[in-house]
Amino acid sequence: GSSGDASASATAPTSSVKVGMAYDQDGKGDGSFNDAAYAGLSKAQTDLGVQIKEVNSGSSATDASREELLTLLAQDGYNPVIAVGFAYSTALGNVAAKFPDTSFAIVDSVVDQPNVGNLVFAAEQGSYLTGVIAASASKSGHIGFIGGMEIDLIKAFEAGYVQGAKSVNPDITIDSKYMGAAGDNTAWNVPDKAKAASAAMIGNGADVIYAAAGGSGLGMFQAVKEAGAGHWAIGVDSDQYTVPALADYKDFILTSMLKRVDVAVYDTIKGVVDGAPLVGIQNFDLSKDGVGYATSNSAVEPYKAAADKAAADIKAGTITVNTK
Amino acid sequence: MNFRRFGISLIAPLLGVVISVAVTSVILVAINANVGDVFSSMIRYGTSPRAMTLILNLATTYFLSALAVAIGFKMNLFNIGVNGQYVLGAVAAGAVAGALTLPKIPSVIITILVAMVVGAAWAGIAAWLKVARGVSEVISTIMLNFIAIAIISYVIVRTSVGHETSLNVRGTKEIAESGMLRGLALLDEGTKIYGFFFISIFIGIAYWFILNRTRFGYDLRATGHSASAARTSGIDARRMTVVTMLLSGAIAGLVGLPYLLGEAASYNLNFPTDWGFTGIAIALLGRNNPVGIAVGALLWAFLDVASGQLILEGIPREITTIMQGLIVIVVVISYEIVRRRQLTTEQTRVAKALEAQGVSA
Amino acid sequence: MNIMRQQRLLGIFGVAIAILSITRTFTHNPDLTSAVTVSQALGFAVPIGLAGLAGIWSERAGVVNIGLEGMMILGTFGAGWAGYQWGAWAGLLAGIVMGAFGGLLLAIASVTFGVDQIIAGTAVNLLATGLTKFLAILLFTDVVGGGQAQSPPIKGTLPSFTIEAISSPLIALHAKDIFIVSDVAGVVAGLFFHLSILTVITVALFVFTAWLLWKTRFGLRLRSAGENPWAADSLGVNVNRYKYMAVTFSGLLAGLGGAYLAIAATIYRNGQTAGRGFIGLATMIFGNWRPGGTGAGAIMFGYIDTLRLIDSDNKNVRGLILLGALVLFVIAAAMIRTSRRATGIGFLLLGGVMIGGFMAASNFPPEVAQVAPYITTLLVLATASQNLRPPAADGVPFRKGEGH
Amino acid sequence: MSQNVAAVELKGIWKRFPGVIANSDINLKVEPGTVHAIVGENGAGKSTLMKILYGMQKPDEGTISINGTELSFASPSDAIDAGIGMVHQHFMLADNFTVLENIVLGSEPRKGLSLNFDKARADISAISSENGLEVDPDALVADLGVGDRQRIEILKVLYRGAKILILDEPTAVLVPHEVHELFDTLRDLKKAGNTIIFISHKLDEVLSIADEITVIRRGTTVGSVNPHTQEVSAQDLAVMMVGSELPTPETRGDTIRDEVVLAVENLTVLASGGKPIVDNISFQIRSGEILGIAGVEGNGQAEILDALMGLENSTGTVHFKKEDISNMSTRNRRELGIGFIPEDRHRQALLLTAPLWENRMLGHQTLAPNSNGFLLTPGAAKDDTKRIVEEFDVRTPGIDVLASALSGGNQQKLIVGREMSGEPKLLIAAHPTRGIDVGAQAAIWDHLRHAREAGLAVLLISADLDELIGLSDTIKVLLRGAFVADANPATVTPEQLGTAMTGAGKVSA
Ligand SMILES: Nc1ncnc2c1ncn2[C@@H]1O[C@H](COP(=O)(O)OP(=O)(O)OP(=O)(O)O)[C@@H](O)[C@H]1O
Ligand SMILES: Nc1ncnc2c1ncn2[C@@H]1O[C@H](COP(=O)(O)OP(=O)(O)OP(=O)(O)O)[C@@H](O)[C@H]1O
Ligand SMILES: [Mg+2]
Ligand SMILES: [Mg+2]
Repeated sequence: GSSGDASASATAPTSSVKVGMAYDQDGKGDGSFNDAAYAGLSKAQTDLGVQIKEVNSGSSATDASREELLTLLAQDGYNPVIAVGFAYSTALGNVAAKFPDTSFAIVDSVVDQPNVGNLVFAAEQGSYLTGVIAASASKSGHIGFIGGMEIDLIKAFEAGYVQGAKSVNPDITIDSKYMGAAGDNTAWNVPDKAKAASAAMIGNGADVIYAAAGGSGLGMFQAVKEAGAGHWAIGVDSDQYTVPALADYKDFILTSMLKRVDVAVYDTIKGVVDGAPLVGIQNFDLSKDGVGYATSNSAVEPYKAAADKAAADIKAGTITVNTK
Repeated sequence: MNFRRFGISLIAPLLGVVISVAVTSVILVAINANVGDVFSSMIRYGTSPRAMTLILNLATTYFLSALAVAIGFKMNLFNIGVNGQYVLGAVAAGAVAGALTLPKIPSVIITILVAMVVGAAWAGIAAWLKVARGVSEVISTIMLNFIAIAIISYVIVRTSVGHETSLNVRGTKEIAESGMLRGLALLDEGTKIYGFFFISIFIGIAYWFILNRTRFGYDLRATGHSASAARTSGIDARRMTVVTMLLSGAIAGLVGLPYLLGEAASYNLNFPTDWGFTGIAIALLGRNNPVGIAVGALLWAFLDVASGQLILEGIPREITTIMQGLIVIVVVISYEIVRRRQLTTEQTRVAKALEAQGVSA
Repeated sequence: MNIMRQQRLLGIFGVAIAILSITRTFTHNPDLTSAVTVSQALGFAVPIGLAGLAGIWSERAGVVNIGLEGMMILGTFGAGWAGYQWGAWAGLLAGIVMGAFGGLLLAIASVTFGVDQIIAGTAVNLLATGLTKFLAILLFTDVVGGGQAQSPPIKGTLPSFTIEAISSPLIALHAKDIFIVSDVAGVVAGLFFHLSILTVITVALFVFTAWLLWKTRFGLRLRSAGENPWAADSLGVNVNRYKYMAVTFSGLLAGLGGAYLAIAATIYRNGQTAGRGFIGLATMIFGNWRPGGTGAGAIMFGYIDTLRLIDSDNKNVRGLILLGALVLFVIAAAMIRTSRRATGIGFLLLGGVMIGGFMAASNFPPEVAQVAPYITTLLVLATASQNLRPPAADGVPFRKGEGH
Repeated sequence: MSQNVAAVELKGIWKRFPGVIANSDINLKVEPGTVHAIVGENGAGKSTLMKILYGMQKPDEGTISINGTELSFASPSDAIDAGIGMVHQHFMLADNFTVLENIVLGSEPRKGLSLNFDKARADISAISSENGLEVDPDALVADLGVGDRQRIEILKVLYRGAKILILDEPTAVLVPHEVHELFDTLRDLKKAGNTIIFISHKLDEVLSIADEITVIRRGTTVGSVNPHTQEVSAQDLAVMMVGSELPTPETRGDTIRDEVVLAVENLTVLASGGKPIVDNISFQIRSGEILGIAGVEGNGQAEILDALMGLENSTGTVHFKKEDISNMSTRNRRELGIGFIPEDRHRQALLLTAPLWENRMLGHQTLAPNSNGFLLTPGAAKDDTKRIVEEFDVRTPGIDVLASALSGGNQQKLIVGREMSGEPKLLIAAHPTRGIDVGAQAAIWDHLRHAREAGLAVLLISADLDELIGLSDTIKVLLRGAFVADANPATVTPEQLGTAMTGAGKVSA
């Protein structure tokens, strides 16, 4: 219930809504995807005064253990319950059916239940913009892409990026490399390998690299920083220019592809607080500002025009971005 | 006599649990948690019908994995490759079951056979390397684990075996309901005890029977007691190595099935890939004895399941991983101490008994 | 004797360069012998090599160390924890201490309590995984830049240097595409290009280990614990003390390997070791429990990994296949000459199949390169197991006063 | 130093192991500059006593004085410092080390931080030429034979400057000329002022080298004799060792039948180096016949047995009752009715960590009463184990105890009982009564006799020549893998047989 504490600040909003948030595997602190989700949660906590509970599924989680985690949250009255990551899809489907009065949301997947908001992102659209920026910023006509695990989700980033870059410079050379095959869970945790791959791209002439590789992305930042001025890194998910853990590299982070998981999470919570939960497929695309690019580094200024034009074309439907 | 030995062999696991609970309590105090509350809520939750069902289901997986390891241990073969064997087994089983459109019983039997054959074949490589080329199975199975993971991603990502089963999830084609073995809702109306739970009880009994009641089992145990004496007695060590490794691999091939047929319906890339290591730990806890392994698997599964409740109370779930690690290390050390003590007490006891009979040993 | 060994080593090096050069020329792929490749391969080889060296220490004293992975994990964690607070060197130190702690644990279980060594090692792996994950949650969650699965960034890095005077002209020479000459130039340049101080330390540790274990009193006694502890005991050598020292130092080296990973990544992450401890163990067996062979095994792993990762236009894997086939042919020739005909012919056939694959396809999935080192290890073990000479009492429990 | 200070004096030594008293109130005095022999049955406690003197084990009670000073040893290093060196019953050598490394281990010379290999090499050469113990310091021990290994063991001791040398059964594995060489070395060492403690089961050897002999029985010293001043025979020593007149393993009457049970032709076993260990031998054993093979250990008898059991690769043919079994597996041979009592009971014949009734099954697990071929029949096996325990007088509180809990003799009785059950047609036995007490020995002999009367064919190997002569119908002498002579058990004496075994003399056929 609302706080009866006399000393509570009068201005702080309070709400009886309890938000349960379930991360996959080891949880937040990755400086990108999970942290973006947390940012939205945290904003809701301050802005809307909701109570929060965060859990993670741990390693070697199964659908059963994920389902149990969500069930426990729902049982304890958490509403909405937000599952971060496509690994939760089966589990969430089952739990949502058992708790029809609770609102659920899932990031990056689609679950066909009336009480589930499916928060999907047009990552290819955002990546298209970074592709435009990368091609515009590249002096050498050679850019790179570093992927984490080689799965469709990440391939969409690559596809948009390539398409965007080619729209600026059809002859551009684009190197791309994944850190691990599908199923190889180490792919997100090997910055040393990402660094080697990025350094090799730089060695071959690439001067802008975009990484969508979770924790491995760090290696790309390192390689770009070592290559020195004239080389740029493009971050992913969060605005990595402002991520404290990456402060050392911020001068080299031209921009980041924003996958506004924070917005989606916040909107989901706000929907419940306002009594109008989001349900169905919520496609967070450019038109909804669900994806985009970061402008916190002023170095991106010269390329904004091109990027914004591309964004407008995509919104207008004159450009369709491929996911493959 | 046997009760005595049985009693002594209980000391080690109890000690393991007690010490790990003690150390965990210290850690909990250090992080300002209420020790009593934590343990009582773990137990309260762990004894609720739904949690018990989950524990039984998870324990089924662990039990099979530990049996696969244990059968090798029984003759001093270290099958570290259960991981590779079960993931390959599960992918193959998932692919075949996904393609089948048969009634339940034949479908499930074929699925099980496929998993066993694939697991055994993968283990067979290590067996061949050992008997024909003298390569230690410890290192070859570790290498084979890495190779298995690569094969699986190749198969699922680059061949027609892989399908997009839900948005962003790739796996084998979803198994039709007729091919599943979802089980029975005995304890909790919402959650089913996996069908494989019952099958694995049967496998446990078969394991016990084969080991203790068949000549093959005797040969296997004798080789474990003393390879040189076994050889002199006419046991063909190479053949035993191959057969045991194949058996171990066949059981390993089943490890993924309780979950695959009970729940997942498709082997996708979120499928856990480290149950083999858990199996090693549990085989150690259970001393390669099926009842011991069952208890160990239940304990392990209890800790895993209860960790979900802990995290809801703000306690990092990894505290249970520490407990598991501690239990294993304390138990293996105390088993060793107990074993030595047992030997000397038995020798002394025999000497005393004979003295009392008035004869000299 | 030493001259013969030197000649043999030179011979092997010569053949290797020739094979590399042929492959490079044939596939038009300068990556195979470029300075970047070599330098990166060395970098990847360091943690694997340290794990392998750690294995040598422990197993030479008769203790099978399957807990290397856990000790490395402890090393990564120590480096992350101390590194973010006090810098990279402190991280290195903490990683070493944590790794040594893992080693000590193995020593206590296996030496003092006589627990089966493989079992004890497995227990160390389990405990290390649980402990680091838990501590990460406890110590990193609320620190800026950290998270429950990773440490905040490690402050500073360890120095690395490029000797321009040597590397630049050689790199230029490599670009000239001259048979053999360019390849030697690339390889040599790689040694002076982005050379991390830790690579230097690692090489020094290999040399130091070779000297210490084979040329000193300490080494003789340590190895005697792995060859015949009963004999050593009967001559007044305190076997268990040497086992303790060896296994603890083994943990220390594995910890160093882990620390290297974390410091190179400037961060600790759960799961960062990605099985390198096990791979180190494989290189040790590959290297016949000796530093030279182990180092070579580690470099092979590093080289293949590098080629896979720097492969922006997907031709390295194909190059690797040709390379592997040529190596097989050379080995097959040597085997057929030394009357191991059957295996030799088997290798010849395998090489032929690989050449066929090379001709038939222009592109290979990255999984091929991913499994290459593991398959190579299996092949080496399958053909050389009879010639490998593990310490005679490796894995055998020793208890003072009891016979064998 | 005064003449009457003993080099070694042990007083009131006690040592207990779980279930066994290895040493009880042992007193031993060794004069300086003498060769002092210690004899006693297997398991009498000789090795234990020496390990105590060498600091490898701590006595429960008792004192050790070296050259008149009472000392206590925490480890072999203390004993080494006190000038004691020991050559163990089993070689204590690291095969993968060089001779040099094995010798200097534990007392390595140094140059700076490194081991000084040059000095070590020089020192070893000096000592070895001084004592006539030629070895190549850089050879790998794995490549050397037993004679060389024995020399290395002695060099190890001398290298440490030991003045008191303990040699625990150094001759067990040596061939006669090597024994002579060893004894020459020992005499030289004695002349140089060293004191030597020498253990052997070969009483004639003992009489030829020792200045004084101490007998140990059941863990305690029962007396000392000086062969220079007293008239003692090997027989006298044996009586002191076992505490009674030796029982005679006489077999009476001729039970040999016509049926040939085992026919061996041109049997050859090659050592790993390609040299024959068993060299083209042929023989036959008939139903009801005991064929004894006499030979010094290491002349190929173990390999003959292993080849006959299919445990060792061999060429030649073996027929069992007309059936060619040359290529049959060990298991099939056993199933035909061949019983086997191997040499090393702990390593080859027992599952020490399994209960007695499971040991009853070992080697017979494919047959009744242990199994019906596929399933075990534990009930029947247990009953039969009880029968063996009773018939063979295995002293145990029950059949559920672990085999390791029994004494060596009782373990052996169980093994003999097991191998004689199921009416075997052929028994292949190595040292069937080694290390077991006199009463049990007689019982086993009785069993063998009865079985022989019932038609059992036996191939017998025994280091106990009285046993061999007493039981055998025919004796063949084996030397370097080949039969060199036949002996008639009715007329041959142990002395003659012993001489023939060393190749030094002929025996009447
Ligand atoms: N190192 C040891 N550790 C534990 N128990 C031992 C050891 N050595 C012997 N024993 C035990 O002592 C008993 C007698 O064994 P041992 O082999 O010494 O008998 P033995 O009469 O001396 O015969 P032999 O020397 O011919 O084998 C057995 O119970 C055996 O298990
Ligand atoms: N470490 C041990 N633990 C238990 N029992 C032991 C141990 N060592 C020796 N024994 C037992 O002590 C007794 C004396 O053994 P010891 O080896 O001293 O006999 P021995 O006289 O040297 O015999 P052998 O002639 O066979 O060498 C035997 O019963 C043996 O089994
Ligand atoms: Mg003995
Ligand atoms: Mg002895």
